[in-house]
Amino acid sequence: MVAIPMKTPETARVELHDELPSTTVEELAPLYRQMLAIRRLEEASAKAYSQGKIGGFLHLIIGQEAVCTGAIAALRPDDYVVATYREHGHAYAKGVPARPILAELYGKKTGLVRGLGGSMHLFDKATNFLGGYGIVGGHVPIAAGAAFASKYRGDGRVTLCFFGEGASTIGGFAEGLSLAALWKLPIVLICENNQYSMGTPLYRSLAVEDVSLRALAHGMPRDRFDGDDVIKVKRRIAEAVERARETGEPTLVEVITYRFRGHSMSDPGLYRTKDEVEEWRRRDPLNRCRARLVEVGMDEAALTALEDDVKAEIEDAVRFAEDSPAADDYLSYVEKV
Amino acid sequence: MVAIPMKTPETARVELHDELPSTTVEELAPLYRQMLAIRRLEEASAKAYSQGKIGGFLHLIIGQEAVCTGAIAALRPDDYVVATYREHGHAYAKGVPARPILAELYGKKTGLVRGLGGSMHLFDKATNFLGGYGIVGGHVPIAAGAAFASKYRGDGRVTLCFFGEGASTIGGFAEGLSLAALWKLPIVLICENNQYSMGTPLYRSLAVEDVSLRALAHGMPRDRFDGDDVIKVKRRIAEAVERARETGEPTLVEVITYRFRGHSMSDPGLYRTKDEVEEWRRRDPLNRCRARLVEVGMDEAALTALEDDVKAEIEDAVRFAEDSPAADDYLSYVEKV
Amino acid sequence: MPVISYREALNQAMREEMEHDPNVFIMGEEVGHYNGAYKVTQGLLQRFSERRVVDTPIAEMGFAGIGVGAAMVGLRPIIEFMTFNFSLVAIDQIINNAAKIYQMSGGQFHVPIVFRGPSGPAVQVSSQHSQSFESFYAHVPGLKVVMPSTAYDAKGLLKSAIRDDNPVVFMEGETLYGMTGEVPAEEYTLPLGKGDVKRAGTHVTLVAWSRMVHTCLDAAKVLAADGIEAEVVDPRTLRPLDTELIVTSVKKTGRCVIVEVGWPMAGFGAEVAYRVQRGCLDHLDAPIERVTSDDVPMPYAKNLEDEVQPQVKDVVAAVRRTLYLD
Amino acid sequence: MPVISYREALNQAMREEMEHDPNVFIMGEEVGHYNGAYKVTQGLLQRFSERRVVDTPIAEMGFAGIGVGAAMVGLRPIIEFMTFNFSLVAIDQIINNAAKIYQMSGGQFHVPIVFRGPSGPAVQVSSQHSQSFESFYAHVPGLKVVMPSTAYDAKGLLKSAIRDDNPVVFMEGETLYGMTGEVPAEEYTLPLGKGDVKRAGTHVTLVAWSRMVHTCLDAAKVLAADGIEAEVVDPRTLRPLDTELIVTSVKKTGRCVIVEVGWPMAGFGAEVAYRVQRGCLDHLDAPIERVTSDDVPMPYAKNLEDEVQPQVKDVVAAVRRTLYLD
Ligand SMILES: Cc1ncc(C[n+]2csc(CCOP(=O)(O)OP(=O)(O)O)c2C)c(N)n1
Ligand SMILES: Cc1ncc(C[n+]2csc(CCOP(=O)(O)OP(=O)(O)O)c2C)c(N)n1
Ligand SMILES: [Mg+2]
Ligand SMILES: [Mg+2]
Repeated sequence: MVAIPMKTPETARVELHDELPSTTVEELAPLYRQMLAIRRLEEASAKAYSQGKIGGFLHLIIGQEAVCTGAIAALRPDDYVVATYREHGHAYAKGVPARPILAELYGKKTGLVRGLGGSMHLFDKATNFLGGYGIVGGHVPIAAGAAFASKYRGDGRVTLCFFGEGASTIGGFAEGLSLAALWKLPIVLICENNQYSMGTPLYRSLAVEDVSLRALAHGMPRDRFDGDDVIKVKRRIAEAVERARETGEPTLVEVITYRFRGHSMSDPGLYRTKDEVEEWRRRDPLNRCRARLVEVGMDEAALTALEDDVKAEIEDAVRFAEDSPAADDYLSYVEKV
Repeated sequence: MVAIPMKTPETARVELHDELPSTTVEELAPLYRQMLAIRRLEEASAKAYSQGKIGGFLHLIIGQEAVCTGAIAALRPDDYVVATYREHGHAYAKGVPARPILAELYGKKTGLVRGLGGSMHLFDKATNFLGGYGIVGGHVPIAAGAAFASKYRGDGRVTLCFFGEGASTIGGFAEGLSLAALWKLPIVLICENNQYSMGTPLYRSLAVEDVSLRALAHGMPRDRFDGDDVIKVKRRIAEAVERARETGEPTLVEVITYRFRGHSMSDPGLYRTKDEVEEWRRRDPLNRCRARLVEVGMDEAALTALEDDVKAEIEDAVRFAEDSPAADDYLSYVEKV
Repeated sequence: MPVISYREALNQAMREEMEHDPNVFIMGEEVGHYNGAYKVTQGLLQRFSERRVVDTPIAEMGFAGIGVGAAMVGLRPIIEFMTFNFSLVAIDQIINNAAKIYQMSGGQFHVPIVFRGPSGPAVQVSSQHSQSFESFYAHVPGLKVVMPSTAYDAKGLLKSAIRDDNPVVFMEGETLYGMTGEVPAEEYTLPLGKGDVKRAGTHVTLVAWSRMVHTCLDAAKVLAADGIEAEVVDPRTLRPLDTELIVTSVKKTGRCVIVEVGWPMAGFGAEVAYRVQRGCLDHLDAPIERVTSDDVPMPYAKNLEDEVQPQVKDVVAAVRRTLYLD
Repeated sequence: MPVISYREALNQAMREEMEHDPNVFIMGEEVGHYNGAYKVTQGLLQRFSERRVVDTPIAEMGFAGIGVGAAMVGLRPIIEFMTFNFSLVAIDQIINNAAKIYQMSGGQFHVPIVFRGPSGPAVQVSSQHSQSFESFYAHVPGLKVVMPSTAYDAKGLLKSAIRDDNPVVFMEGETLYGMTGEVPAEEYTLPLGKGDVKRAGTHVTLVAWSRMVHTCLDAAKVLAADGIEAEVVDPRTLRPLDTELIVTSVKKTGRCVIVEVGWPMAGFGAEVAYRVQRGCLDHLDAPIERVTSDDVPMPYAKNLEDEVQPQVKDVVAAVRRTLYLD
């Protein structure tokens, strides 16, 4: 009989531990500022939504800020980011200012995509933010495509692709993952496992509640950790980013997190107990980050100054959005045929 | 910190070994007869194709007969089988006579599906053969659906779903697998790994050349073995079928095999060396089966009688197909709107 | 007669059919524990249990295909797409399997399945979530396509769709769920393939389905103020299409305006126009007009979104053009 | 002028564009080592290496999406579908991403991509492999749809498609690959959106694209024997459609027959018919006729397959009906 050769997948490091990486004020303060700005930006959006100034679907990431902030902090400016419809934070962390984000949500001419995309479809060429997408899983191949282009050109860029754990059951994700592994594309696939896909907890979606296991069949490195500490996220994603940059190898990373709000503004979130939500609120990554900052030596005055600065930035963005003229052009940006 | 519960997938038994299960003439002779009939049926089709009597795509399974024959031998008549476009053997093994199969290939009125489906789309309600499908991977959810119905009704049936290793990269397969695992559907997913998807060897399709690893992320039992010996196939599939019947648990099984011919009649198969093909021809499952039959005590006279019988059966089927009237109705079987 | 919402009418249809026939079940995202993203399946999980109201992961291709397989062996699945925008990832199952198996199998296997869910633009959900794919599904032999505009039609047609032995694509109006109407307390069904005159008139025929029926009825009121009586014909089922009803109306009025919320090019309205000119070219006193959305992906901003879609004023203007009034 | 096959013309177009522009690459199943399932990419792997001629696993959704992502950041992918039948599993990428990103991003990201491959029925490949989805793609704003009928058109249009900054769906005739025609040795391109009169005539306008152009030319010969001179108009690009060319012809002839190999209902021909009646209702001396395949999934048996599809005799009969000759 002919022997059939078998490869076995590398065993991946998967540990969930409490030990936090060390950091400094210099490293942490800007990340805290970003997380806080994202939080305030989304709170301002929520308010505007209840006032009827923002329409459609509005998916907030409140509670998950450490994931996009920490992950994107591991990137160079020329690296690419691809995200879902829950992407205000990702755009902001990639460098998009609050003004055009909020103006977009208001459907204004000054919006990031001129009022054409709204909350779900932020795009910014200047910061290499390749967009927010509304079809679950459909953006994973697109992200793999950006990484393919980097490999094609040898430009040394890395692509981060964010998606929810709910996306792990759809074909688009499976195909994107499989092709990234086969062709060794410089991409990090980041599952933001906020434990719910709309009203569905993961155990009703996947036979085994560990999305990172999907990497096994592809011999792909994987990682899995909780996403409460922004520095931890940054460090762990940085490992994957470096691997992608140096060796071209992709990584599947699962970050456990939690959204404090409903799926979108129209979801009351009745499928979760108050206790559960409360418990996670006690772990609020923003509070932890602030406490950490104090620990590593930032004084209250500096913190207050930073917080005031954020407040002013978001208030300014709100004013900008309110005062901007309505979007007035939907024909210039689609090719006429 | 809240501990995040992790399940680890069951470790699956994966061994490739030479030791053959014992058998008897009573068990093996009918399986040899089936394999031989499938071989002769396909040879007759190939001949008719070269004579222009059969058109379109004709995908032969010659060399792989032990897989469908052995696997389907593990079933009860009321169990379901779902297959691809390379499915003449599966239909025959499930009990469909040679006459309507061949008449279908000829596009005759007496064909299994009245000349409407051809080689790729055999269906037979009487034997619970749920069809041959042409879109790679698209039939995997359909098979899961038949299994879903069995679970819904509690009818104790099991569904076998056959597909090629080339299908393991497409979304339809990933979704079907994932849902079967989640809902514990009584199905056995059988990957006939004939090592090529058209002209593409598996190493150019999958990062890790072991399709059965896909089961890991789903905590699904898996198996993987070579498919030369029909009794071995029967035993190993029987294990999975029993598990499905008793516990409702699905299994992913990969059977290593080889097609002697090109992908279809129009493929010269230039992507394989003569040596490679020759080596596999030496392992011809049909010859092995015959040798095994002699070993367990069938005498030459009985074998010759059996072989003559098969010859007569296929000759009769060819005559039937040739003599049958052309298909003449394409309107009665599609709903008019 | 009780007045209920379109949503409730659909809910009643499913509930009644599930009571009648133990083979009917519902499958889709959030249909059970969440009671439906648009609450159309409200209460059905409690009534029928997880066995018959099946919450799925996000895997449209997978669960649409599971529906097809289950239907082949005798169940009668109702597959809910959270919206028909997401049916694109499952369209291969609908077109290559559901629609073809009856014929491919030489008439051996029926596929009694309903694919249903909201369709068409909602409000400010932008381009990936505001699409009308009826012309895709109506193109495909082996499918039926139903698009009810009222609660009464919705209930009667959904019950017929569930009882049909072949696949039905049942597209609900995402913005009609809250609309109310009279629905008999007694059981009834409506035949697939039969249209309905929603308003009688003599000067022009308006053909529209789903939400656009209401836009046309509003336009008819505006026109009536100027003495123009529009007849509003709602085919209700696009495939098969009740061509006779439409042609009869146009023969009477001599003018035809077709109103649809989808894109203009190769929209279903083109097929209606073709059939009208085939059926009564000599009766046409003006070219057939179509009012459609603009030929763009849907923008997000509310003002632009309104500009893109057919409004009452657009219908009125089109009618006046066919009457050579402006 | 050299006479080459439609296949070779396509091959030349890709080869030349790949020589011109290092950002152009080809991706698809069996396009490289196998030289293409239909040999359209013959020799390109040897010429351009695995970096630019990329064999894929069976994962249309995945590699179509990879093409879109690569195009967003400046590459110019040519994505080959082995046949357009398999584009259904990738259609979400084409419609929800490729077609929309330019607009969704407020004009920031172009998606210069070509999706190409054979389309339409081949011979006896049965219902899942014999489909014509041009009306689907032509429906969608943000896409262009090209369907050349000759080697000359194929080369010139494919080169333009590759150079276009927005997504183009380029549907080749599965049964035209072997057909030969004159193709200049010098480089040329043809503009997208411009049709071509393939035969001049005065009594009736035949509108057809892809293989049906040849069926119409054959029918025109038969008709000419009876003194009927048919003008054969080939739009070549369905979206944007050269309406003016078609309408001008019908204004001259007063009669119009549209011939397509796809299914009748909501086929692209309905859109053509709508535009013709809008553009020249007063010039029409007879209702517009359409000749299409029958409204069924394609049967396998050769005799039935022929019966289902438009034949020369069907076109002749339709023309004679518009001339009130029978
Ligand atoms: C293909 C598809 N199916 C369904 C939906 C509707 N939908 C939008 S978001 C969502 C849940 C996604 O959950 P997850 O991936 O966990 O991301 P999260 O919202 O938690 O960030 C669903 C079902 C969709 N947008 N696309
Ligand atoms: C979605 C889809 N893409 C492409 C094809 C064309 N195609 C038909 S068979 C085949 C190869 C399949 O290989 P495998 O799954 O290994 O099965 P095998 O033919 O070896 O039995 C391909 C690419 C198809 N039928 N469907
Ligand atoms: Mg989630
Ligand atoms: Mg294979």
